[in-house]
Amino acid sequence: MTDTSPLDVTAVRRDFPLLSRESHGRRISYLDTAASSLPPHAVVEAMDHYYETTHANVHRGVYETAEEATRLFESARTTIGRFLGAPDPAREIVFTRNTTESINLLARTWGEQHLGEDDAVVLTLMEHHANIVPWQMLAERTGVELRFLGLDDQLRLDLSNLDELLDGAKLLSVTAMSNVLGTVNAIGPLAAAAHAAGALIHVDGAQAALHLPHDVAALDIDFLSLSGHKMLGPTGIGVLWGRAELLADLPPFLGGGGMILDVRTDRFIPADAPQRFEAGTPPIAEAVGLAEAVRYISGLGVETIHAHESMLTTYALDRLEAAFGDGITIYGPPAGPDRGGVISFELGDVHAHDIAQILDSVGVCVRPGHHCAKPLMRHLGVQAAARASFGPYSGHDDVDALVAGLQQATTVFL
Amino acid sequence: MTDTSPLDVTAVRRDFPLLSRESHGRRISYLDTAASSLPPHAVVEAMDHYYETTHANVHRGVYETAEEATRLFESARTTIGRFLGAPDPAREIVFTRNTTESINLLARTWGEQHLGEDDAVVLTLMEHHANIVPWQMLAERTGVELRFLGLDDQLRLDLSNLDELLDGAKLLSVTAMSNVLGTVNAIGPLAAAAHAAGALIHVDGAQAALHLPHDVAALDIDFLSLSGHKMLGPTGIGVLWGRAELLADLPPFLGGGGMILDVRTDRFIPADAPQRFEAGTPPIAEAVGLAEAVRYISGLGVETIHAHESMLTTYALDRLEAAFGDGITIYGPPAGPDRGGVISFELGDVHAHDIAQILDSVGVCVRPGHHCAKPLMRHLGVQAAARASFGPYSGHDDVDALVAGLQQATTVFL
Amino acid sequence: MADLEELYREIILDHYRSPRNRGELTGEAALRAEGFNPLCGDEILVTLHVDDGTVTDIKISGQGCSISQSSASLMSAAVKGKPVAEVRKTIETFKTLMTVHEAQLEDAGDAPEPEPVDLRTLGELAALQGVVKFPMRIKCATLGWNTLAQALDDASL
Amino acid sequence: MADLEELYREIILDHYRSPRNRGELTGEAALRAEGFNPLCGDEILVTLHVDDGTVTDIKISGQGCSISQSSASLMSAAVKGKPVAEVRKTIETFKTLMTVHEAQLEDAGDAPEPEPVDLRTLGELAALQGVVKFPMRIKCATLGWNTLAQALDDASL
Ligand SMILES: Cc1ncc(COP(=O)(O)O)c(C=O)c1O
Ligand SMILES: Cc1ncc(COP(=O)(O)O)c(C=O)c1O
Repeated sequence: MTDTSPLDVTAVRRDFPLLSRESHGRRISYLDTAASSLPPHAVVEAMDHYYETTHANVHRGVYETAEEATRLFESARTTIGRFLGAPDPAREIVFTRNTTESINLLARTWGEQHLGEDDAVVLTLMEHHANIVPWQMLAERTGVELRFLGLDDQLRLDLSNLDELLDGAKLLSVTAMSNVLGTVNAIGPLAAAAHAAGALIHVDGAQAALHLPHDVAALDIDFLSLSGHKMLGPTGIGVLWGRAELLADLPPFLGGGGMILDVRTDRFIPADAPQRFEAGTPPIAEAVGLAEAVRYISGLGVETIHAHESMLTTYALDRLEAAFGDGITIYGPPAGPDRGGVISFELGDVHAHDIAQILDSVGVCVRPGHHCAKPLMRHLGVQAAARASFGPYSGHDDVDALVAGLQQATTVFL
Repeated sequence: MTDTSPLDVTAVRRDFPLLSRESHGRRISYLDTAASSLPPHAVVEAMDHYYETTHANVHRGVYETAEEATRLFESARTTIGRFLGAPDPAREIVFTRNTTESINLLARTWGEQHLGEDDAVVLTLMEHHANIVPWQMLAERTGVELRFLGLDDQLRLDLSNLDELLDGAKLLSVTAMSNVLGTVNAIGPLAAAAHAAGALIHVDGAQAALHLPHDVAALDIDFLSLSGHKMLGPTGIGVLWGRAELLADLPPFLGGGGMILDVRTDRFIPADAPQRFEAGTPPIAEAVGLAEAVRYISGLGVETIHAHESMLTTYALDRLEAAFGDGITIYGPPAGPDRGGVISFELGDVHAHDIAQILDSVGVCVRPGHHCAKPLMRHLGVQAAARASFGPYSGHDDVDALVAGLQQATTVFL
Repeated sequence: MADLEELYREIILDHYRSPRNRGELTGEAALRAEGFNPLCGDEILVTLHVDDGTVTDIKISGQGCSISQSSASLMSAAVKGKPVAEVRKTIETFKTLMTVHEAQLEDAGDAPEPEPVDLRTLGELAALQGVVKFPMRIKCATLGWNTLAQALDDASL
Repeated sequence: MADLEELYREIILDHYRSPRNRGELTGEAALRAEGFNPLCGDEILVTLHVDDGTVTDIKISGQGCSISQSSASLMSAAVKGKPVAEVRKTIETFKTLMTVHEAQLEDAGDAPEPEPVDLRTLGELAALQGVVKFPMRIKCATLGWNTLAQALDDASL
């Protein structure tokens, strides 16, 4: 019944202190990785070590700890860039607060520079609000048209009118993986289509970063956004990767120290990328933590994590189907390589909020709601869904606890 | 010689692990608090505890850890708000990345809404780039005029033409303490003058937060910006405080999850303040750490820290004067209650960079350069100055090490 | 699990399964307000008739969890036929019951405690007191109430 | 302290105290470029005359630390009177010496090592090799060189 996984989940779990806590007297089943992943001890320790032996503001100090802090911060850029397959990390990795800020940065700089009334941006119906609202705000300012790629009945992107939508568009901005459906989008072909139409492509990698191999060069994409806290890293840090020649041409985003070459009372001269986009003291400890997270992920192997989660997803879909049959509605494509470890569902008349509450009482952590994807929810005709999502520390026992908890929920609401 | 301090520095130092490391075989003398303060162990531990027992994304989960995380995050808002004397922390404290982002937020929202070609913003010649460049960027977009309050010959604000500059201005944006001169500005009277002229006042509190008592209500100010890493807290977090009724009227800053009430493909409805300004997953662990930093500061007492640093500043000014006489030029007002613990200087022909390098070799950490205040540096006619700055963990021995190191620098460059 | 049973009392499940006063009053005379819980997506529409200072009819529509739905249903039953002044008081009483604990959510705990609520004045509504042990659900429970207050405010009642 | 003595060699201090080729060449024929180190505020102005493919004169002005000033002074002495092609080569050699270590600053260390530089080809410039132990100072040492390269680039030389 429990297929052998390529990951030794018991060993992996030992690296995640939070998993040894109890909740309501039960072992915790953390099934909310799509909202935020847990950090392994090594990540927390790397930040502690930084704070307690090295902390200093970067870039301007010549004393020993300031030099070390700068080296750690800049080598985090390299480590993360390499992880993403970036050709030139030192010039291409911009540190932000989160994916949301990365996309706002892109919309405010590249968007304001290139997109006017006669232009269009293509999004999809499965985007997170982070990849919708910044473009709507841009549209309010510049009049750029927003177009939405639809979904087919297996809840994959409907590519039948892609070329039509791309006609006259300057950007395709699409998630690598849906945080509601688990749908994994084939980025390579989308990038090729965008480029063929003369558009650039931005990939929202927030949801995919921990689970799917990335190689920005091989995928031939132009921009990529990430959040540290969704890839075993700390809160307070995100990444915007952009091709060096594209970043080099962008105007500044926020103004302040660190992003300038010179300031006079009547003007300023901005610095080069990526510093141009990093105004003020950056998230230094967080960069150190994120680099450690990336090393941890690489240690397990992204492919291995993906294989593990695929297997778990198949197991979960089977068990839910077997236990609830027509009583459960699961939103997303069938199990398979383009199905990530995110399972959103409705269970009969039990509202998602109540499901989550009842699961909580048995130590199972799932998230109810619209998952910041209201246009998708409207498309699905659901107001709120419960969502279970996996990480490398998730196991068959978590799925079993989920199913048992749901059985209990149906009895409360019989 | 060593006046008795209200702080037991030896005991305080025990709380700061970094101070027990050596640098080049010497005890470290950390004199760069104005760039970034060190975090006490309690701050690091609070974040560790959060990550290892409680971490979850906030606001949307109903399971136990998500509830706890939300409570910790929101109670951090309250703790920080109370520390600042904010009447309504839950609605008035916006979490940002740093002071720089706070000021950009203000310029982008309040500034774009209220400031046009016929309006003016009053800054001062002692501002940090963080309080200049965002206004220059706004001026580029809206044509608002920027005016600069000058300095008198003791390097305090020259208030003789304040009313003239405020005439027709809508905002006075001023630092509570100069990060170069140590000048402490009397905010109360500035706020009164701004309000009398029909302008609002924003205070850049980055430099003052750790050292000077704040009470936004008593000072009667409108907006205040802070950075966590300059007040014994973590990197990656800052605060914008604004009066509730002012924040309530502002348009959104960045778009994404968490800052909306509803999103459709063709429009979105923003949430209320402060959530409206917090797009995406916020710096959760950092908020927890910053709340702990604020508790630590309150434990020592801001007044006590200020008294300690004042005493140390007087001692340092005396010793530097005695050791180098005319050979040293110190930029800033004489010792006194409006002189904070920041000492910038030039030492004969020895360039600031060389001074810092030589001090490093004896474990003394100072910062050379323009300190992100180029308009001020031009006014002073200096290209780079060395800066020593104090925190609650700084002691007479640090000043002694500084003076000894400087003596050595003069022999190298004899 | 004991807390959970406190939350999902039979009377709450009953109002969830068979909501009272379900529907929408239309026409010029109807007061209306819409409420939203952005965190979970709950939506509610409260419509009511006020004649001679009395809530003569009230209808609830929208979607939401058992707590928001049953709380709105219980509310509709509690206020129908009551004078506006009394309705206002009930709203206040109910919100006080909830706010005590909402305040705890945002606070380290040194704020002054509000007056305790006499549960006997609440009738069936007292069934909702189990919610206070679940701070994240308080916004569910108060959604209908805030929306009703909004409708009255908009009509300056 | 041993490292520090390596950094502040006598020859460096000498060029700092008495910079060679100090000043500014004016007039149409002069090539010029300005350099900046945003981190510490160092500024440099390099002006030069190139006649018949040879750097016939060069002057340096600006402000900066002992390393940026002495490096520019040493550079001016090293390139004056030399053919542009040779100057280009010296610039490359010097930058390679520095970049080895600049790369270490940005890197975990698994990048390919550049070719080692034969110090004997550098003459007096070799005095600057102590800088490489101080990664934050490398940008000081290369400022003048990058600015000279910029001036040549701008003139397509
Ligand atoms: C007075 C003042 N304002 C603003 C800042 C900017 O702070 P941050 O880099 O944390 O945004 C600083 C820090 O150097 C400062 O001293
Ligand atoms: C696909 C996707 N994009 C963007 C985001 C936003 O991430 P953050 O809140 O870290 O900015 C999320 C997180 O929920 C997501 O799942």
